[in-house]
Amino acid sequence: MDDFYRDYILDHYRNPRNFGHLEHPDAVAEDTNPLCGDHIKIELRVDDQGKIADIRFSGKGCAISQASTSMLTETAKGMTLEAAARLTKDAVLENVGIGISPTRMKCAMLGLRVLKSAAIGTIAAWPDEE
Amino acid sequence: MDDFYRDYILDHYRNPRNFGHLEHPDAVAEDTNPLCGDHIKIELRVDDQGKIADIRFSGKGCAISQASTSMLTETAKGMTLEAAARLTKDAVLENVGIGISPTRMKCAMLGLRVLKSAAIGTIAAWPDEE
Amino acid sequence: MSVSAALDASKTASIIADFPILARKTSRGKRLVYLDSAATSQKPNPVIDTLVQYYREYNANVHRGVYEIASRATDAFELSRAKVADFIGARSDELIWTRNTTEAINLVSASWGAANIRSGDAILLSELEHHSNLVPWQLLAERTGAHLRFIPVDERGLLVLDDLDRLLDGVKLVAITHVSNTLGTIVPLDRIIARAHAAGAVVLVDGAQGAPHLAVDVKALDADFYAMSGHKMLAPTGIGALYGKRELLDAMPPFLAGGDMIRRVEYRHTTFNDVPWKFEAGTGNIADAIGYGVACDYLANLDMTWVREHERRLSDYAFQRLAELEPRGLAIYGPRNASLVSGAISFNFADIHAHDLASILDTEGVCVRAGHHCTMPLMDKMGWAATARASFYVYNDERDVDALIDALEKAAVIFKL
Amino acid sequence: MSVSAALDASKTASIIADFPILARKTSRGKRLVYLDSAATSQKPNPVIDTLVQYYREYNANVHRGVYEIASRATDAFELSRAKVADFIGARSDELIWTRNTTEAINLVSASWGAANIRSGDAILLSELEHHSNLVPWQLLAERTGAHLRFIPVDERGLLVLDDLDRLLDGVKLVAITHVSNTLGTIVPLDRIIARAHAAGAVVLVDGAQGAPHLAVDVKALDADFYAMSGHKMLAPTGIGALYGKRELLDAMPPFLAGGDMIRRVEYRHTTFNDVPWKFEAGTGNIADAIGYGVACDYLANLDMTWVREHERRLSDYAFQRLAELEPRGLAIYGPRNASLVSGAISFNFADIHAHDLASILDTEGVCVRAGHHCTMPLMDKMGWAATARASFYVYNDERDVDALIDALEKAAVIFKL
Ligand SMILES: Cc1ncc(COP(=O)(O)O)c(C=O)c1O
Ligand SMILES: Cc1ncc(COP(=O)(O)O)c(C=O)c1O
Repeated sequence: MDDFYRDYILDHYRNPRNFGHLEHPDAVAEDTNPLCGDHIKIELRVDDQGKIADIRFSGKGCAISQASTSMLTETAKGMTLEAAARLTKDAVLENVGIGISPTRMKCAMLGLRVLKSAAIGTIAAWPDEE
Repeated sequence: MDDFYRDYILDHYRNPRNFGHLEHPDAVAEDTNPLCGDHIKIELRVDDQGKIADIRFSGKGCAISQASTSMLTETAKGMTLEAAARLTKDAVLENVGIGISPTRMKCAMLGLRVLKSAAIGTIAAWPDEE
Repeated sequence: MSVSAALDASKTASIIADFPILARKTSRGKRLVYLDSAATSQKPNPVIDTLVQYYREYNANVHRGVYEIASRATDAFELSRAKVADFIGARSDELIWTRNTTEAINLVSASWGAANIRSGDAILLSELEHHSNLVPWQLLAERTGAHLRFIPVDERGLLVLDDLDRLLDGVKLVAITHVSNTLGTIVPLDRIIARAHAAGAVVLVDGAQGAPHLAVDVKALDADFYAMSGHKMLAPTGIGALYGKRELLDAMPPFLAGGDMIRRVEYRHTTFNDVPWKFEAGTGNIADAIGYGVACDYLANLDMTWVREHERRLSDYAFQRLAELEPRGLAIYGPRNASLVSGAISFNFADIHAHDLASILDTEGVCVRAGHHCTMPLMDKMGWAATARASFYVYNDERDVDALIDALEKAAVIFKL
Repeated sequence: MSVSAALDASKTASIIADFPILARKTSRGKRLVYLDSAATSQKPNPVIDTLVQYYREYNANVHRGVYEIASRATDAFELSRAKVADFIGARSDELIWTRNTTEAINLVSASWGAANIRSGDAILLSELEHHSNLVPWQLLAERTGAHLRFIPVDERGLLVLDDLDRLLDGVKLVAITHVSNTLGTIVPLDRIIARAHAAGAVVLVDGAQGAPHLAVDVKALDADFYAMSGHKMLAPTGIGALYGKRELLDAMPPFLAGGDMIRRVEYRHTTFNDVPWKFEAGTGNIADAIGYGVACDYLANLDMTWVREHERRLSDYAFQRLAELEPRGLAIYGPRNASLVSGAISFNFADIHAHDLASILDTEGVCVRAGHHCTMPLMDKMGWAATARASFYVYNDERDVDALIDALEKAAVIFKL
């Protein structure tokens, strides 16, 4: 895990992209990681073609959950809701680019779970348990 | 324990003394051994001097509880209630005349507990735990 | 001796070698003849070793630790849940750790019962039930104003199902044992569950004596709840499990409250965790839960069809040998047919009280249970003050039955029968 | 080095030798530096050996067996109850086996609470409470219409008792921790219990972090209930205990129902057993209960005054060493005074999230907990998203504190602080 904290991860942690809120979001979801209490909220603006036109996230959490969510918002922008709903664990793992220990997997997947919940309009399963 | 089942024990078991009921008893008590479900009831007739003029016991149980209660009724007859209430574990152990294993101690003490309860008019402690 | 019997003897011998306690002698120098597995089973080396390994190598609290041994403990704890669930054909998200069968039944009566049972509702039990599957329902009935009904038992110890549909009328819950711990009677669950569901009732099965001895598939049975105790099926003491259909569990309020079963807590309000953790408050019995999975592995490896057949054969032999003593006053209770019973036989011997009998057998190293077997109402109904019970498991063999008979002969001498 | 410190080092070394897990290396070849005893403690050889001996020599169900191993198991089980009771100054007929602290508290809330708490009554807790001593009371309050009040905590993590008498007005029950698991704060129970009793309230103490670390005498404290977990005090997982004053226990309705807690059962009516068995339904956690007694022997032999002093000294050293990192952003929470805390220290390091910190420490073999420590409301009130917590026990020494500091230095490098 100590190799996990690379420069770009720390950068996303300390300077999260798309952090904050949208004025009138079309879709919102939030969730807490029951294991640590980390909380993430994601707000989406969806355009006429069903694409994610804008995205913001907020909440507190560890470098893993914050950086992976920050990167995920960049991945998601421009995607259709359907495509976002189909995102898997791998999308996050590719983003972070380095192994995550099983104990921290939920941290990495929290943002994705919230994004998918926002996309489908109900609570999504944990991406690492699908 | 196999030496326990001597002739006189088996005789008291199969031919219990003072077994049955009294017409208008002056004192009655009964109890169940929670460990095995054995149940014993004792009825007393008390004379003017506070002595146990007559005694009967009833119930079902193992050779140990039946024989020790049967012998105890013989011991108790003629005693004052105060004396009966003061009877200890040793009175029973002397009667049966042979070691009782700890697991069966409650069987041996059930009759005494009931007698003491009848004598004091409320539930007595287990004689082996006093 | 046929080849298959010989093969079987070698299989049994290798099983016996796995149970260190069976190699011990009593204080009188007798071989330990353990015939009380219905009370609790003995434990094989792999289960004992699992506990030692856990405490020596990776003892840590589960679910919230990020360090290595906490992660290993969490994985083993949850993997074990999956193993125990799989052993009865369930998914791991439908399996709740409890202390034992009793707590599992209390969980359902406190949670499902409080949410679903109303004044005037009926709860159907059988007359065979263990106190643990009776008293919780008495208390629930008292609290809610519901009433209890009982499927009657006949003098052979078999349930009388002729009136089942009438008994089921207006019933919200059927709580019934899989196997009678006193008489060994195997209950025809298929039929009862089908009729109960047709009548709109939910069915809880007390599997304390089912899971250890019979191949159980909760989905095929279509049981709504299935309760069991690890300690009766080679696992350590202190761990049991409740299976419940996911949709029922999801809808149920929590049972005990505290750490682990929560999602978010504020001073004045709490939201709860997902099933199964919603029902597991506080630090679980981690080591023993892990041991339970190993016990299920051990049984699955023996094959539950073999276990059942082994016990059927042993019961058959026991019925035969006990019958030899009938002329001298031995009375055998229950169905007396090895196909209808699962490895527990109740009996009495002439006028020897069951406790005296058990004490005498003990002097020969033979361990049997004597008393009411936590089924006082059944005993009262049958008119028995107490019975002696011999129960068998995977590590018993014909020698044990022979030892029982020899010890009974000795009791006959002592009591001058 | 003074003579007494040298003596102490040799005592600690001999303690460490009793804990086999502490001789292990992590997968990265690091020494295991276990600083998470507030979550669960490690187990010494005598406790592990007790389990093995039980399963290899005398495993049997207790209370009803007349044969030799059942008698040995029953004696050991009840002797252990006496030992655990004695460890906290109680009598054995006032000590109920539970799974853990959480179940002990739930027992009181379900039994005493249901019988005594009415709509409009107040229950007084503190803002320090663990979820296990909060959520059960929330649910009881919801069910009964009672309301909760809280003794406030100040920014140092100390309880503010100025308003205690006003807070106690109309209070039926005070449920309060002995020691905060998050901040280590030792609660001034003497004063609170005296005032609570003067106000007519019954007092339950959550002793999960008290019994392992402080000499406890429930009679001197005059606590009405005291709840504790074996696994936090060298005993196996899955066993805990509730002490209750005998007259309170006698008057309380049963908790879980089933075998063992009954006296006489009929199909439609049951009378219950004496205390403590009235509250113990079903087969208990026999092996682990016996192990709990051995754990108490071990601690009593070390002497709880020594344990407290050892931890005080270690905390003192830890506060000193942690302070060295303050200039680089380390924040220490809680009273920061070894006389006021019992072996648990919460902290954060600059902008490193506690989970990341724990992960990095783990790579150095240092085990600390990160998160809300099952005290979410306290965290919210203090404004901390999460903290890292190092907690000490009898087998820790200065080397462990040094290892913690070295690992924190490494985290500073990784996070470029
Ligand atoms: C103060 C306090 N109370 C209660 C508990 C709950 O203990 P357990 O999980 O053993 O029931 C804990 C342990 O986490 C604790 O620290
Ligand atoms: C049929 C049956 N139900 C329930 C129980 C209770 O099991 P436990 O004591 O493990 O909770 C038993 C065991 O004694 C049993 O045989």
